[in-house]
Parts: sequence; structure tokens; C-alpha cells
Amino acid sequence: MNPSFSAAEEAFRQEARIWLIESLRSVGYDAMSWRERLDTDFCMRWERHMGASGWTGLSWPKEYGGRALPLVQQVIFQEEYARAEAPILWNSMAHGILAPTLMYYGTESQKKRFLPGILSNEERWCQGYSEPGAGSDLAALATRAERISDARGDRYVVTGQKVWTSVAQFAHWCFILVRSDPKSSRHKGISFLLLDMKSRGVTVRPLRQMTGESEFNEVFFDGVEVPVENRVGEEGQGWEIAMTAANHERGTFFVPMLVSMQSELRDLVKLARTTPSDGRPAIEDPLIQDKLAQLYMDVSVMRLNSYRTLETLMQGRPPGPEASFTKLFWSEVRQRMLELAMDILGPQAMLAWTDPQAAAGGRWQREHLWSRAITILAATSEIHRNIIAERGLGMPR
Amino acid sequence: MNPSFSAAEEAFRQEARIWLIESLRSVGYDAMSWRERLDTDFCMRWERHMGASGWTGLSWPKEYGGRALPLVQQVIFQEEYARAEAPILWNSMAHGILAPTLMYYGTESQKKRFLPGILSNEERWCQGYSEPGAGSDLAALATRAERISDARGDRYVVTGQKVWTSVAQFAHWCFILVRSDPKSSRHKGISFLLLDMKSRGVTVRPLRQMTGESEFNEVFFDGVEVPVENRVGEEGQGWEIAMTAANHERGTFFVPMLVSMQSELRDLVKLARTTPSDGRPAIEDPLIQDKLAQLYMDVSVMRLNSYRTLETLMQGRPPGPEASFTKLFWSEVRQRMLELAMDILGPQAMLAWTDPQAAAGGRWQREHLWSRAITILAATSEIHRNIIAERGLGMPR
Amino acid sequence: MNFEPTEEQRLLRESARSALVGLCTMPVLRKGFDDPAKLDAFAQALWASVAELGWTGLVVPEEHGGMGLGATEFAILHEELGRALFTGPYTVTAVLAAGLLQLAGCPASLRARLTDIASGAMRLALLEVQSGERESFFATCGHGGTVSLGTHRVPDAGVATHFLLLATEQVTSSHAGVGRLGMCLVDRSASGVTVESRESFDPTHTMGSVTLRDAPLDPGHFHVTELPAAQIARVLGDMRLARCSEMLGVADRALSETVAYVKERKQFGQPVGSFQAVKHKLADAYIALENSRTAARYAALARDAGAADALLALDVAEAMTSVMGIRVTGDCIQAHGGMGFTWESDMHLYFKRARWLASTGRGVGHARASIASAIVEGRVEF
Amino acid sequence: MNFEPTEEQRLLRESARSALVGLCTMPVLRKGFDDPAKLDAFAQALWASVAELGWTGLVVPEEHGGMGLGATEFAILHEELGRALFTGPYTVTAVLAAGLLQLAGCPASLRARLTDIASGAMRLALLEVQSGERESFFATCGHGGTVSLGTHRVPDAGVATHFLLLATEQVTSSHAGVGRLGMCLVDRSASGVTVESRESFDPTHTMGSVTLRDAPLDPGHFHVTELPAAQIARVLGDMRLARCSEMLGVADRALSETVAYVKERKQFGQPVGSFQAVKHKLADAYIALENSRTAARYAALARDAGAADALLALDVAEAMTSVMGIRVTGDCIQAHGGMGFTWESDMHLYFKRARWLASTGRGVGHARASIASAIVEGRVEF
Repeated sequence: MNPSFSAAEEAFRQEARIWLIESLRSVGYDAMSWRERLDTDFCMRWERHMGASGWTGLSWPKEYGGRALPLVQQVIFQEEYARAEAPILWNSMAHGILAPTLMYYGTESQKKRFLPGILSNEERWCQGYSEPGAGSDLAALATRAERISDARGDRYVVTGQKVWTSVAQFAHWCFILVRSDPKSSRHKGISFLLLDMKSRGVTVRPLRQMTGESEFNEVFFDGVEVPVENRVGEEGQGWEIAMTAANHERGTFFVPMLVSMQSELRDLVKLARTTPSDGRPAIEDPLIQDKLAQLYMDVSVMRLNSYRTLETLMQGRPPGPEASFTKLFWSEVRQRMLELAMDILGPQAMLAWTDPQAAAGGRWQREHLWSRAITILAATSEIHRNIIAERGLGMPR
Repeated sequence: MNPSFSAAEEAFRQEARIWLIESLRSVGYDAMSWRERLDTDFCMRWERHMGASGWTGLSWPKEYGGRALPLVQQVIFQEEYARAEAPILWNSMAHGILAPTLMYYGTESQKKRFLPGILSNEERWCQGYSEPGAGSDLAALATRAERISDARGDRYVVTGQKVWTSVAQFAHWCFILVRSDPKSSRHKGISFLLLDMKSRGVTVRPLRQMTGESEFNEVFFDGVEVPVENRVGEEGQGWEIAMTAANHERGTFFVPMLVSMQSELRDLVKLARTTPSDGRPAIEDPLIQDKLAQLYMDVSVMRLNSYRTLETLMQGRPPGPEASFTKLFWSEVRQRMLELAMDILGPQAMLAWTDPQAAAGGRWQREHLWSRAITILAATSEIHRNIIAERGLGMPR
Repeated sequence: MNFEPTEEQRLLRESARSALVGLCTMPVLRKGFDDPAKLDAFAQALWASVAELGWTGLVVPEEHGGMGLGATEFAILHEELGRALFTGPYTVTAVLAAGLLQLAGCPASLRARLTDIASGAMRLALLEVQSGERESFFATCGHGGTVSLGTHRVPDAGVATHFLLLATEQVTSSHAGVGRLGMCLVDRSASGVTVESRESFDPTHTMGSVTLRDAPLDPGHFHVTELPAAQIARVLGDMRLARCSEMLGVADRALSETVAYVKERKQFGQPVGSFQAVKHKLADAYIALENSRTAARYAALARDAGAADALLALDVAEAMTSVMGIRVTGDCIQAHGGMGFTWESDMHLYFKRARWLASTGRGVGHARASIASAIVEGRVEF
Repeated sequence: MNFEPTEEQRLLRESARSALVGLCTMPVLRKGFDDPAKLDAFAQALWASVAELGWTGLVVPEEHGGMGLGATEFAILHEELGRALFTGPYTVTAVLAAGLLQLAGCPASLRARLTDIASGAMRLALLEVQSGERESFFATCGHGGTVSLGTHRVPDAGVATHFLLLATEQVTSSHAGVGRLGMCLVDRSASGVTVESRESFDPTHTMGSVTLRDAPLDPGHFHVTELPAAQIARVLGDMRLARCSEMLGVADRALSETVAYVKERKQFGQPVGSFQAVKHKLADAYIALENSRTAARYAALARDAGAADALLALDVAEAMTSVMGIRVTGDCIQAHGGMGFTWESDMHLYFKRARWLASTGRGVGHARASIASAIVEGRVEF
């Protein structure tokens, strides 16, 4: 189900597709297994290659080295990227959240210092928001930043702990929310800092998740010094900045996930064709068919929804609760889809994804386990339902 | 799925079954249509016949004219009653809630005055609890009872409104919760009165529900006098009495509903066999079959649950949240079952239940509409889930 | 990229909404609930008003006095009709019949009646001829004469000036095969036509039992032809699409009234709408509604663009909106608490219309099975 | 009327629970997660302990050194094994094999091994022979000699002293027909037996790839027979019932730990467990769990009483507990928030065991289809 695009848009799609196919072929992507494609070093190399080839910063103004493409073309690129099943982008937090924040709230020298490194992906960033005591309730954050001015300069001294920090072990920098006013509570007195991960007092401890991997980390700050010029916005403006940043990508952030889910469903149908159940292919079971039909409906409508949202954005109309809506629906449908994959696998599901003999390279088991996190990370489904009720329907808090 | 019973219990079952079959035959029940069986006059006549034949008060002590049967036999009778698809019992509030309350909290003269009328079903009762502003939140009730003592005696003057009062239009008496202390709020200052529906100042206005029928009423009290001797328990003890009463029937109250649902499912399977869908009987559709399988599972386990509960009660162990559990699960499964009935009926569902040509006498359409009420009446599903979480799992209020 | 309505479409929606607020009000509808004749009379008066607004000719070509608009427009209008619980055989007349008379091979004498549809002079109720009577019906449609049909239950029969008798069948069995279509019009007042009033599950529509015994066909008002199956499916699909859009309107109105109610209604000292269970139930309703809206809009766009996946998109829209409409209106009853199941509340009217709409077609099971077949047979693109 | 356990059964439960708290602890289990050999060694030590408690002989007749108990008892014990995430081939050995060796027609030499099962000397892992290899396997079971089988994935293969090779098929097709059963035991250390360690989805069980190439059968340790299909189904059903009960224990423990967690964990200044969304999710989990408990207990009662509906009751129990276990343990992860999907939390262990249990059998689809057939064919009582 595809809405129509203009000839110029289709031409851009063609250009992007060709670049992706050729670049991926040149790094031997076709021959790589599903698991080799997850390799961090490889992904980060690829990411730098994208930066060097001018395929980053599509949305950025030209003055910062971007391509200033219209929203539709940004989306088209993301669709093609996902359709090519191209590598995971580890520096996406920098592109999606930090860069627009710097462009809006940053000083000239901050822009000059940090935007080029993001554009080229030579500097990777992690996001320091969540804390052990501040998950769904982010405003409860407790990491302190004490301001000190002396002969050595004007700086913050950061002490506390962040958690669920992905990519922290590979990151050069961290954008972090801290409580700069010790007497403040909730949304007030929070500041937004740019913290060098090589600073003294930073400890990164990988956090193993239920897949057995360690993508997240606990990050400890023990008196880490951050020069005042690395504060974005005013002191105490951190909450506002974080909330604005969360809206920046509203329109296009989810496009690649939705396209990937289409490919995932396509592969699930293949799995159902090739996996026997009671001596027949699982796809011959009318109940499996009905579940696949439901998923097809959900996945199609999700993709169409993203075009609807895009139109709203392009018309400059105020966005509704689309970000929550999309994240919630996507995560719950995907969880259901991967449960079906496990059901189809039947006894084959008893093998760990890491076993070399696991069906389809273990992809289904791993994604199934991963999918338990997606209804929790980036705000739980419960929080998103609250937001939809309050912002979408105007119900009382 | 039937657990086993002792020989004595089976003999009692046989006795009850024979009495029911013969009595129902003697009133021409077999020949009556589904809708004739709903006729109020008929049902109330039958109810008096039961009283006169000694088949009421099975649980009552002998001193009050009851049969003092063990719990198992009470349940067996209720099962047989439901299996015979015998008439609706309009005076069930009196038997289920009021009679045990009077036996526990009532004075000797109250017992003498009121219990015989209940036993014989010559006096019918309605329950005056809910108010327009006090539905789920019963403790918000506002109907006032002002106490007056003068030459004409010691009495309460009741002013206010009740709602969702079933059988009020046929009731001789009403047991009612009133706020006897005007300065009180919430659970305090509530009293439990027995109010003669023939009193001056009582107005009953039928409330039409979405089925088109009027089983419920609004009842208005405009300075209705209730002698103080018709107060049950102490002044201000009303809330405690009402809460205790709600627990009286915990174990057996739902048995007939569960058995009826078994018959309903049996008839739904028949409907699926006889209703064509795309030129074949609906039951040949694997998706319909799967839904019937789910309902069979739910209905079976619900019945077995009631035996589990019964055993708990018989062992004198403290009950858990079974009443909420049963009501919630029953109402939601039944709603789902009747939705399936509508799906199976297909275009036939477009006829109102009241139309003489409606399939199965309109039963499925009517029950479907009715089933929307059962997740709301007697506390909404939301309230019951709260209760289960708080009492069953000990979660914080 | 054209999910958002054009300026003209937005205007159509706005004018429809404001017109219907005056034309089709709950108090007037309610007066007809216990008296079908009254409801039919109201539907008839309403018809004259909407004809004046040009809606009866919405998809009728301009040369026949219509507006010549497409699926996107009738979909928008049906959303508004659903919101208002519009009564009368609008969809059968102004979408299905207007589409059938424009099909290739339709004789000029029959096609000329498009003018009567556009003007509002003709109101059509539908009799779908079932398999047992189909062969003799095709024969009749070939040569005219008289027609006899066993009793059919026909919504809005009491309002119709004519009955549209319709039969279709697959001639070659492949997916892109050929279909046969037979149709004719029978005057409501012709000899041999009996209409008996029935009670409708949806009290905002009347229902009749219609029997035809040797009812005469007017010359030129019958027609049998073979066409690409896809063309027939498209016209029949238009009616399904209209129903989907109507369902959206019904659910949208029920939900917005419910949200307003739960903001006001207090229990335990706070608005019922501040309880998380109520919030989440209505958030889920909102998600289901918006998803259905997307699916139905895309189905209309795909239909107007002649897209290859137009029928699949319609199956998706039908399967989603049917389930959504029944669920959302049911949840609205629940969120209203006791008030929700009273006759006095409008919630049951939305709930009943939703079920009525879901029951008119081949049913959600058919749509889901059709999507499943497309997947199994590899006819979907991912 | 006997849902509640008897005094003896209650004692069995209590002693099992308190024994397992000491015997099978999370820290010890966790040490084996990245080293199958360590986990197998632990399972072996655990086996010795439970043999001492007499559990290996739970359903073995007293004359063979067992306790001679029934389904209700092994169901109770399996609930406790589930709670503790017990590791090792207990169900295959102490329920399935112990049942098979008691079937009519089992040769005395084979039946004598019941003593080794009861004593704990024998630990059996299961190889179910699939259709392609079945005919030659039946022949082998008839005359002994050597057996060859393609690679099978076998849970707990590394702990087993012997492999139980099993094949069954329907001989007459009616519901109350005759079945053929072939089985034999192969020594783990026999020639031609290869076991290769695999990684298991459930890290609390090891998994092996087992291949047999001309592996010798001991004389008297093979057997092929025809029996009423219901008898075969009953013994195979015992394993299914044991899995259901184990699932109950897993879900019960996950839920109670989750309830404890949400009472403590605070967000927005209050315990997470005071939010209605969390309450309702866990209330639904409780309902699902208690319903499954009822279904599984009844299945055990019906099995012990030889009730006519025992197999139907088992289908109900299996279909309910499988879905429940996966859902409840998944909801427990959700209610834990971020902590729930860490390796450090035990929630994923319950979740993985639940999926593992659901994947061992023929699957929930089979059970549901079997219930549906019973309804369609009129074999259920209402």
C-alpha cells in the first residue's frame, strides 16, 4: 500500500536506492549473515562512510553542511535505507535529538564545535537521561551538577548515575540532563550539558539484557567536570530543551522502523511457508493465516499513518499525539508479530538465538526477546496511553 | 466437566430435578416460548408456587422455616434450577441479601415480621442502594433520612432518589441505604432501613434500557416516613451491614448464572450449526470453531472455579476476591459469547429482538444488548479489577 | 501524498456537518423509533433536503445533473452521515445504483434514470438475489416481463420509490476473471409488490419484508451483462467503502461524546476521565479509530487512483472499521457506566448502528479471509 | 468435590517447596548459564537429592521401590518444580518413562528398570521418532539389535544416563481406536551415540544434539505393542499435564515476585503498584493464572478418576496454561519496567521457561483444534 509521489521524488528515491545498493555491495554486505551485520565495528565504519559520502544531515540547513532536503525526501531516504536492510545507525541520538537541539538552543561556538563531528559521524554521542530512580518519571532525576567558579574556570561538577544508556561504551560525548539547582525538584532546576566521556570520573558498566547482549550501560559520574560553555541553553532550561528535542523527529523518526517491520512481516510469511506444523506448512493453518492477515493490516496502516503524519507536518499544523501513537502501536504490534514467529517455530524455538543451528540465524528468537524491551524503553506503553488520552483526547491529568 | 458428588448428594439432585420437571410441566412451561417465559406475572406466580412448595429458604435455619441444607445441596439445587432453564427469580434480592442480613442484624420482631413473607415470596423486595451521583462510588450516597420524634412516634423521614432499582414497580418493600447523619460523609452516618413501597411520597419511574424494556427504575422519596423499628442494626451501621450482606452469597450466588451460560453456549453451538455463512454452516469456519473452543474453555473453567470456591467456603477458610473474580470473568466472557452470536447471525442480526420473525425468538439480539449492562451493574469491571488487585494480590490502594 | 482532504473536500465536510446538525437531529429521529411510518416519513423529508444540497447526485456525472465526484468525496460525506445517524437508503441509491448505471453496457434507457437519482426523485432499496433464485433472475433480466422473488428483508424498504434487484456471479474462476451481473428496477407501487414492516435492530433505520409475485419490469429497466470481475467488484466495493466511512463517523461521534461525558461525570471526588483505566480504554479506542480512518481514506484514494491494490485496501478498511466500530461504541457504553445502557442515552444508537453496518455486508470474516488468501497466494507487496 | 489438596498432598507441596528453596537456587542455576557442563553437573547433583526425597519414584509402584502416587501428586510436585525453575529430565524420567513401563504388555525385563527410575540411578532424555524413521524403528523395537536415528535436539541430553526412544501411531483411525507404540532404551555411553551440546532458549535447561548410528539395544530393553489409543494417549498426556502444572508454578512465582516489586518500586512519588494500569494488568494475570490452576487441577482429578472427559480436560488445561504462562510472564517483565529485561532480573528466566514449556509439546494450536473437534463432533457435554 503506497501513496503516490511526484516524479522528482521518485527520481530522488532512485538516486538513494542506487547509492545504497552500490555502497553496500562495495562493503560486501550481501554476503554477510544477519549476525555479522549486527557487528558494532562494521556498523560504525559504515556510519562514517555515510558521513563522508554526503548521505547524512539530509534535513540540516546548508550552513551547517546539510542538504536541506524537503521532509518528503528525508522520508524517502529513510524508507530506502530500511528497505535495503542497511546497518543500524549507532549515532542516531546525535542526529535525531542533539543536532536539532544545538541548532535551536546552541551558541555559535557550540554549533561550530559539535555539528561537524555529528555530520561526519566521527564523534558518537550517547543520551544521559534515565536514572535508576527516574525511568518513566524522568523529572525525578537526581544526578547533581554543582557549579564552581575558581582560578581553573567556571564549570559544573557532575555526580550521579545514569542507566539504559545505549552506545555509552562507544561514545565520545554524552548529552546529559542534570539537576543544577540542588534545592529544586521536578521539572525545575534541570540543565542540559555536553559531557566528554573521556573526562576523569566517568565509569561505564555494561548492563546485560535478557537477550544475553549488552547494548545498554550504567554510567557513573564521580565529580566529572564540565566547562560552563558546554551547557546548552540557560541554567534551569534543561527540561524545556529535552521536551522540545523529543518532538523534533516526531514525523520521520519511526519511518525506518515501520519499513523494517514490513520486511520482517514478509520474512515471517516465508517462515510460515517453510516451517512444518503437524506435517503441513504452518501457513496452511487458517488460524495462522488469520493472524498474518491481522499483522498485514496493522503493518500497512502503520505505514500509511506515517504518511498522514507527514502531511500534517508539511502543512505546518500542530502535531497531535502521533509520536506516542506510533511508538505504542508499533511496539505492541511488533511484540505480537514476534510471538507469532515463536509459535510458528514451535519446537525449533527451544534453541537459543546464539546457537549456530538456530533457524534463520537465530533472528526470530533474538528479536522476540528484544521485543519485550520496546514496550518499556522510550517510555512505557502505560505512559504513552496516558499521553494519548491527555493530549489526543484532552482527558484530565 | 463435572466433579463427583456423594450418593446422598446425587439423590438430592434427583429429587430436585424431578420436582422441577413436574412443576414446570404442570404450568405448561415446555410449550412456552422464550419470550413468554420472561413474562413478569408468570414468573412471580411461579415464585410463590416455589415458596408454597417448600423449595425456598434452602439455606435458612429451621427456626425461620428454612431447610438448613448443606452448602453443596444448595448449589445442586441452583444447578438443577438453571439446567431446567426455570423462570427468573424476581425476589432474589430478598433471598440473597436481605434475609441473611435480617437473620444476623435484625431484631426478633423484624425477623418475625419479614422473613415469612420472603420465604413464601408473597412479599417482594427491591434494593435501594445506587443513586445518580453514587454508582461505582456508593459511599457518595445523598438520600437523607431525618429522624423525628414527636407525638406520632419515632421515625425517619426519607428524601432523595435511587436509581437502577430493579423490580421496584412490583416490590412491596425496599431495603434502602440512607444518610441518617446529615453532617457525615462517605462511609459514616449511613443507615439501613426497611421502607414500605406503599408509603406516601414514593414515586417509581421506569427507566427504559437499550433493549427497549424497562426492568430498572428511578425511585423518588419525597418525605417518606419509616418507623424507627424498621431500621436494621444501629444508626450509622448501614455501611457495615451492606458490605457484610454483599459477602453472604459469595459462594453460590453465581452458580445458576454459570450453569445458564453452559446452556447458552450449547445453544450457540446449535446456532452455528444451523446458520449459513457463505453457503456453509457457520460452524465449518475454523475461526468460528476456535472461538467456540475458547468459550468452551472459559465456561468450563468458570463452573469448576465455582466448585473450588465452594470447597474453600466449606472448609471455613477466608474467602479471597472470588466474588469479584467470578462476576468480572462471567460478565466479560458472556459479552464475548453474545458478540459471537451476533457475528454468526450475520445479516439476520439486523432484525430487532422484538420482531416476531427474529431468529430464535430474538433471544440472541436481546441478550447481546443486555450483556452490555452486565459489565456495569453490580460494580463495573474496572471496580472489580481494582478489588482483585487490592484484595487478591494485596496491591496498594 | 494526499491523505489530507483538498480544500473542496474540506468544504464538503464542513457544509455536510453543519447541514446535518439541522436536518437530522436526535429528537426527531427518536420520535420515529416506535413508529416506522413516522421514521419513513422523516427519511423522505430528509431526502428532499439532501437532494437540494446535491448529495443525491454526488457521483452522478454532470451530464445527468450530478456533481461527478469520486470515492474520496462520498467517503467524506458518509463519515458525516454516520455522525448524524442519517436515515434512509442513501448508500444504495446514491453510491451503489449510481455506480451500476454507469457501468459499461448499461442500456441508455436505464442509464437515463441517473437523472432521477441526482434529482432525488428516485429512492432505491436493495434486494440481493440469492443463489437459489439467481439463474431465473438472470433470464428475466435478459428479456424483461415479470419477476418473482421470495421474501427478502430490506432495510429502508418503506422509504423507497423503487427496488433495485441485483445478482452477480463469477463466470471464470480466476482472480482476474469475468463476472455476470443482472439488475433491474421495480416500482414500489407496481402490482405484485408487497412490503411488510419489520422491526429493525438499528432503530434509526426501518426494515421491511419485501415479496415480489409476478411484478412487472418496466421496459428498458433491466439488464444482464458480462464484465471484468474487477469492474463489478469495484462498484460493489463502493458500497462497502461507503459503509466503512459511515462507521468511522458513528464511532467518532460516540467517542467524542464519551470523552466529553467522562470529563464531567465525577465519582470518588474526581472526574471519571481521570482514572487510568478509563483513559487507557479511550486511548485504545482513539488508536483503533484513527487506524481505521487511515485505512478507509487510503481505500478511497486507491479506488479513485485505480490502484492495483484498491480491493485489498478495501478489505483492510472493512475488516478494521467493522471490528473498530463495534468495539469503540461498546467501550463508549462502558465508559458511560449505568447511563450508557439507558434508552435515553444516545450511546446505544451508535452501538446499534455500528452492528447494523457490520451486518449489512459479507462480514468481517470474509474480508479477513480475503486478505489471508492474498498473503498465501503471494498477491501482496511488502 | 476434591479440588483442595488432601492433607498428604498439602504436605507434599510444603515439603517440596521448602526442599527446593535449598536445593535449586537462582545463584547456583545462574552459574551454569554460560557453561552447559556446569549446569549438567548441577542437574546431576540435584537429581541425587530429589531421588533421596523419593520424588523420582513418585508414580512408580511400591513393589518397584516407588511411592505409587497419581496425577494429582505429580501435578503438585511439578508446580513446585516450576516455581524453582528445576533443571533436569525429571518429567521425561519420572512421569513419562515411569508411565510407559507400567503399560500393559511391557516386558518384565524393561519393567524392572522402574526400580532404577525410583532409585534415581536412571535419568532419561526423550527422542521422539518422527514419521520418516518410524517404520524402521518399529521393526527394530520388535527384534532388537542396533538402532540408527538422524540428529534430534534433546533437552537435558547432557544429564541423561539413557535415552528413551519413543514412537507412537494411530492404527485404526476412529477416536476410540487402537494405537501402536514402540520404545527402547539406549545407554548414553553405548557405541554409536553422539551428543553435541547446543545452546538452549531456556538457560535453565541444557540442550543436546543426539545422533545414533548403529547403537546397540540391550536385550529386553525394547518393545513394540498395540494398545487402545486411549491408554497411549493417557501416558503421553501425563507428560503434558506435568508441563501444565510446571507452567503454573513458573507463572505463580513470576507474578508473586512482580507484585512484591511493584509495591516497593516508586515513580511519580507513589508505588508503581498503585497505578490502575498496573493493577489491572496484574489483576488480569491473576485471573488467567487462577483459571489455569483450576483447569490443570481438574485435568489431574479427571485423570486419576479415569473420567470420560479426562483427555478433553487435558486439552483445556494445556491450551489455557500455555497461553497464560507466556502472557503472565511477559506482563511481569512489563510491570518491572526497565529492570524487567535485564539479565540480572529473574523475570526473563520465567519468561523463557514458559516459552520452553509451551514449545515442548504439540503446541496450543493442537489442543485448541482438538477441543474444537470435540465440539463440532458433538463429543462435549454442556
